[in-house]
Amino acid sequence: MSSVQPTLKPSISSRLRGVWESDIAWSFRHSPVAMIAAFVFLALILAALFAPWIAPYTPFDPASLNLMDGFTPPMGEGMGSGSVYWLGTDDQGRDVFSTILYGMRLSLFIGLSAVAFAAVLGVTLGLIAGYVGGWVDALIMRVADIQLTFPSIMVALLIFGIARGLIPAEYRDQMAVWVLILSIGLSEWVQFARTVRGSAMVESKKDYVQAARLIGRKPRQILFRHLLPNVMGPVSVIATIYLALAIITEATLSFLGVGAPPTRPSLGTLISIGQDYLFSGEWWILLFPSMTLLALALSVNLLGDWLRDALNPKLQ
Amino acid sequence: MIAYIIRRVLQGVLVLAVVGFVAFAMFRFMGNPIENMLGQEATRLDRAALAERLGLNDPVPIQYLKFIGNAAQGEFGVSYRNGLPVSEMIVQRLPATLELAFVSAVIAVVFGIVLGVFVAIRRNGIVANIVMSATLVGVSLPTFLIGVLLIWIFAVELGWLPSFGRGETGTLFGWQSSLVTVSGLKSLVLPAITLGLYQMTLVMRLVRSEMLEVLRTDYIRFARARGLPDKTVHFKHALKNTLVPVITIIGLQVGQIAAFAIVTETVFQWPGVGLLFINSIQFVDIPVMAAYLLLVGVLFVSINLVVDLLYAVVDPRLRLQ
Amino acid sequence: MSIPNASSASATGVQPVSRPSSSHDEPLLAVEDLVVEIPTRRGLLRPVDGVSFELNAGEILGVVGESGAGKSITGAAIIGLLERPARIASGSVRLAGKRIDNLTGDDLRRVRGGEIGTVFQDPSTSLNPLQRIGDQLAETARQHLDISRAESRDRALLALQEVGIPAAAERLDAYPHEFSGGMRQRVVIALALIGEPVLVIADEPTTALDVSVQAQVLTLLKRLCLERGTGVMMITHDMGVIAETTDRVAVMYAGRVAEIGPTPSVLVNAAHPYTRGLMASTPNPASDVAEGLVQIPGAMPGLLSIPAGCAFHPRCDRAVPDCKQKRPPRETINDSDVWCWVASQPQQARHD
Amino acid sequence: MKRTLVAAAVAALTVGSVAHAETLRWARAGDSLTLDPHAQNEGPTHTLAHQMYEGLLQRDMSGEIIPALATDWAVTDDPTVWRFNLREGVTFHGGQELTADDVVFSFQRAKMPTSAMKELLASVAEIRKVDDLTVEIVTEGPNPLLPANLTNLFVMDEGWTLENDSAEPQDIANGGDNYVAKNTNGTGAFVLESRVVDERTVLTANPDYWGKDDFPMEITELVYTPIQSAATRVAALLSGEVDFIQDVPVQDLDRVAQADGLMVATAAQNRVIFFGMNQGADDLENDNIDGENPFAKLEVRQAMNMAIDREAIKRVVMRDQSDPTGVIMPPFVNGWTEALDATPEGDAAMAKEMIAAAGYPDGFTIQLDCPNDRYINDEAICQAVVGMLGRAGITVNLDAKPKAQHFPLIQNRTTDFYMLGWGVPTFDSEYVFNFLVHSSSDERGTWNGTGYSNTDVDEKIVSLASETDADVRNGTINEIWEQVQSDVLYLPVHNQVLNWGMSDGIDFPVQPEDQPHFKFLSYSK
Repeated sequence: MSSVQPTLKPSISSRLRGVWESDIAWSFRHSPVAMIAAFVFLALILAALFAPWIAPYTPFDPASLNLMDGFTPPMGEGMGSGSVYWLGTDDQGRDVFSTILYGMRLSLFIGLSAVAFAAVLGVTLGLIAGYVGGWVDALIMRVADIQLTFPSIMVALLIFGIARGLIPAEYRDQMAVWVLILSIGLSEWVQFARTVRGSAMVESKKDYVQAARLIGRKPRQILFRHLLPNVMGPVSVIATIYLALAIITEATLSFLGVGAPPTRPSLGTLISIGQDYLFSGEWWILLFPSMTLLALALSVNLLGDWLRDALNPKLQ
Repeated sequence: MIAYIIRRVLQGVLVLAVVGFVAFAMFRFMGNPIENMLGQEATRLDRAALAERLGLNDPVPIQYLKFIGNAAQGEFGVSYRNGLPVSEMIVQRLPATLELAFVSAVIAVVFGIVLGVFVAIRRNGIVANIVMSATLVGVSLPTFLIGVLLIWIFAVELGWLPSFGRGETGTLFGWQSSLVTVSGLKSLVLPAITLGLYQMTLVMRLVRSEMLEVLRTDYIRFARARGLPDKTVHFKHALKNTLVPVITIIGLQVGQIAAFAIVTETVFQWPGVGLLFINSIQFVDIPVMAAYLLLVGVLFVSINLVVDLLYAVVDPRLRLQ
Repeated sequence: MSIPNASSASATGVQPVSRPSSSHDEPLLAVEDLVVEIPTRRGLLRPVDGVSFELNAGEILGVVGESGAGKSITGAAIIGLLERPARIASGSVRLAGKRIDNLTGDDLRRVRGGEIGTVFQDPSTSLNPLQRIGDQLAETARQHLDISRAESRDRALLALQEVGIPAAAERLDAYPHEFSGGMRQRVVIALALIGEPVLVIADEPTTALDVSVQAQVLTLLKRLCLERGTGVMMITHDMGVIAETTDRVAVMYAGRVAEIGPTPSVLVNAAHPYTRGLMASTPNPASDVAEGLVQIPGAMPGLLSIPAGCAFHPRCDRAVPDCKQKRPPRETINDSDVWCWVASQPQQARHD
Repeated sequence: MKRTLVAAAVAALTVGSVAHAETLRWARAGDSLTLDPHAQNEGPTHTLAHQMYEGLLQRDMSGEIIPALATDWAVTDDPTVWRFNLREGVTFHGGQELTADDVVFSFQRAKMPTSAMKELLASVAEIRKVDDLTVEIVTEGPNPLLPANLTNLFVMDEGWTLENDSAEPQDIANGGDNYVAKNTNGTGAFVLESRVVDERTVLTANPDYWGKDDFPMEITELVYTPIQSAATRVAALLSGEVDFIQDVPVQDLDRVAQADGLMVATAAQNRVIFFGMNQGADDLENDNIDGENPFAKLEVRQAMNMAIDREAIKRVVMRDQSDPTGVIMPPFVNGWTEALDATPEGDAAMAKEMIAAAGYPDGFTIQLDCPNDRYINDEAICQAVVGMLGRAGITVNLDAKPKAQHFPLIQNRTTDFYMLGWGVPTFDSEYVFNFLVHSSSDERGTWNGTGYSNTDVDEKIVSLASETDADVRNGTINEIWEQVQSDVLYLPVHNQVLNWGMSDGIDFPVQPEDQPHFKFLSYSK
């Protein structure tokens, strides 16, 4: 786990960083899988980012929907409005293509924010645990153990249940997204903390950190200037893999009824809506969002795989 | 060692107490069981009376303490949903879940390790790359979708396997098991795959990366330099050295299996405790929810302990601590 | 650290049939023009480039050089332990006249451990941490000697006794982490020798050890090999080890052999300018005075930037124009083989 | 392809083996909560109980009241006394003879505090035995609707119940696990063979059933399995693992109907779906208008009623499986007229104008509380309505949640705008008025979350209970409805349609209360 960490010394890191980065670039250029995955991921990100400009309809505005257009097959004309829908419409007459774009935007936002939250929390706690040691370390790691034994879905269900009770009804629609971020993030920070702690423990024994301590650098400076750059490699690998996991977890939570609100469906909500129509012949409601989720998660996972191998000097 | 175990058990009890309290704090936000327990004709007075009798008007800490006090005596109350003793319901449902979890864990571990070793040894091989990518599909789709798709293909379209339930059960070591009948085994296939797929991928990828690490170590080079055959080097020396992290993950994943069993059991109508839990959430069946969470907590704590003890079995360096 | 005579006699007494017969004109190990290449994205690296040397039965050959000079890779190439994508591009390695550089499968495994034993640098990482050392020894013995499980256990005990592990019988069941560094390296040596090899490649066998036990381990290795007539290729960067242990020494620079010859003559009367520089920068083991140490200017080139001609010429104060263009030929000076354009000429001031 | 052949073979087999040794595998979403016939007042529990237990009367497959344990009944000269003559020669599954004592005992048990059925007997003052086969029920004041309240009141054997310490209904609030919650001894057409809660219940035909010549009684074994997930339930039917399912998702009806060997039976359900608006409050909790309540304005309510396009909901959300309505009662109910049922024409533009005219030219924002696990496509209906109201200028935030969280909002009057469904077990308007129209109080109006309170209407509602003249009573009912409609008390959407999916060759009409009585089932082909 800790061995993915690149053996770089800050003293020469600036010199090596250029080389190192070009190594990554080289490895990237020579991995067709990584290139395809990156292309797909980038395309999806851009599509999500520019959804309002790309999407022909505005699926999150209920007033703009024509219910009579519901269940229009791909390339079909809606019965109500006569509009043509490339990928068909769902049960509410929402354009599936537009909804996928907006839903993916939501899923990505939730996924990225959750991972960012988990990473910041995990890295900070991990650095502190590894650097300070002693009872602080013991406390943090014990909490991490407890957290780790609780499956993410359970954590999310618990947080969701509590948030539901605490948040005034009028904010719930918007809060659902933040609650999802919080609950997924909280269930994922441990892996970051453990990895970073391991590296921090090793690094903090090293001469340059001892030297920094001797010349009177503050612990915070040492933590963030010296230790942090050394753990960015493994952290970025974990982050990629957890991004995919976060998006899937969000989908599962939607299935369990605690996901994004139905009027603003995420990719996961769309899929759990779509699975109702698996037997009934409206395959497009399930197929297209599922394919999009698959493409998204697969490309992120493949990138994570590649990054893990590329960042591991021992495996080159 | 005994002192260590006792300390861990005490820590576990503390964890359970905290989890229990959080859960109880949450129950009140999950809805009101009264609506489900009384018919639509019930008057407001009936509702108030029942709430009072159930102790729902007590403050959360009081409800919690009552629960803990009873639980300590092995008394978990009766289900709000069907009036059956909770302990009886859980005992009746547990074999189904344990069996499902066990079979999927076996699938995950066996296939995960075998495939993991394979893709590590043939790191750049075409087959290994295909295996790596194909299994990624398994973790790129949510569990419920995989379950529904499996039902669609293997139950509805092909008609090979049952879509729900446990099939016939027979008695195995004193509990009702699906492992001893043909229809039971057939019923296990789809849910076990659904539940085990994700864990298998995880184990496989972990074994792979650990194997790659271990295969680069000096002692593996030294083993090769001593002329030991590849089979001995890979399986006796390398694989065993990957086991510590693998055991960790498998131990932690047991919790995930328990959680995902909720989803899988819902999709396949598998009559286990996960389905019971979902039913109790919908019904706000507080005694069952509380007992289930406690059970899951006990499970996690014991698994953690077992994992820690297993480390010592696998790795002599950890025995001293 | 006394070793029972009887046991050592019985250990060396058994000679497997497959043991190569070493005739007097055939050296035990003959490396001929060995080239190791590593294809990388920045071009083809040659960490070993045309290395030739010979090692006779019972002889201890030192291989010395700075890190990156290609010593360890040469050792790894001999036992076929190069890590991909490194590969032997050309040249040959012969053990008792038989080519071993192109072996695969069972043939290769028979050579590894059975004919060539290996001692790695760091005993703390060389041993499988999860296996009892008795099992590691017995497993290796069974691999190379046609013996039963019970016999292999006896062999393991014997091997441990030979390398001077106290209370060897009890320690068979110990795990590596229960040994100190020096003791571990003794176990590694026992492992290297248990297959009764004719040659041991010892890659920096003492570098990772405490100074206090370095000499003991070295003495042990030397004595055991002498007793059995096992040849040793001693890879090290420590001139002290060379001086104390080896019969002959090969000096490597940038993947090539610069000079090879009897240890005393190389130490005292080096012919190659690099060897001279190396000697001058090393404290004389005979005197405690660190005076007169001279650094060679510059640093050994990286594998990507090895200059044409003699690789040492940019740092050589005696370089002549030929040095920059042509690889120097082998030349015999005194008892040594030297690869240098100028070594045979009387030393003079650098001109140009 | 293969499956089709198998299905065909199965169908052929079904046809071949006529009426004997028929096993019917039956699945629905939930299990019965208890076997104690008086402990729960809930659909699936009653459905299972009806197979094994019987009341004095029952509803047949079309919803008509027919004799069961009572052969005939009538009000005596005293309008508060009903007399029931019991069927002769009826025995319980355990062999005990049915007597008037059993009936008296059962009714008293159903009136106990821990009984869930006691509200249905609230008007019953006394039940007494006249002779072994005659009982009389005395009501507090005349109660013309009494028989309708008795169809789900099951009769137990007194001796057996007392022997097994189950004199009182199972009391969940008090650790109540009793013998009769797990065992049965009824007079019904089926006998309990085995039961694993939430998993599998097996019943076999009762060979001594009194009505075995009166009903088809073609099923010999009935296997009941709850399957919660709708997709899995449909899959089980499609793959031939079950023969009969309730709660077929509307989108899968076509697939089931077109599948070889399967068919769908449909009937209007006794349940109406509607929206309630809190028009009584001075100000709403979750709106953007301060100091006043837009729902209090009749024009707003009228506009909203007009904004809902019921036809579109029927066509798309309900796949034609609904019956749009303009009144909050199903057509079976006494008091229903076609005029009341007429739906307003959906017209978003007009609605928008009316809302502007009511003082909200920019519309307003409100929150809609909606259950997501209670009614057919409840959340989807709410979503559709959000869009429709949006076009009329009302921005609606949808908060969909499980029923356990939704219904307390209505009970506690903490919702501004909510969805509710209502069934009328008595098939009479009074039941609707009592719960949904009368001012909210401890006794009445328990489900009236609108804050609507009209003293005149309240008085009329109370008068219905004791009015014995049917014409006068019906006149009052009509007056109340007129008032409710002109006040736009609720926004009715539709009556639900029930769908049962089953193997071909089963002749089994859909029962409007979703209560299959399997003794009526026959194999037609």
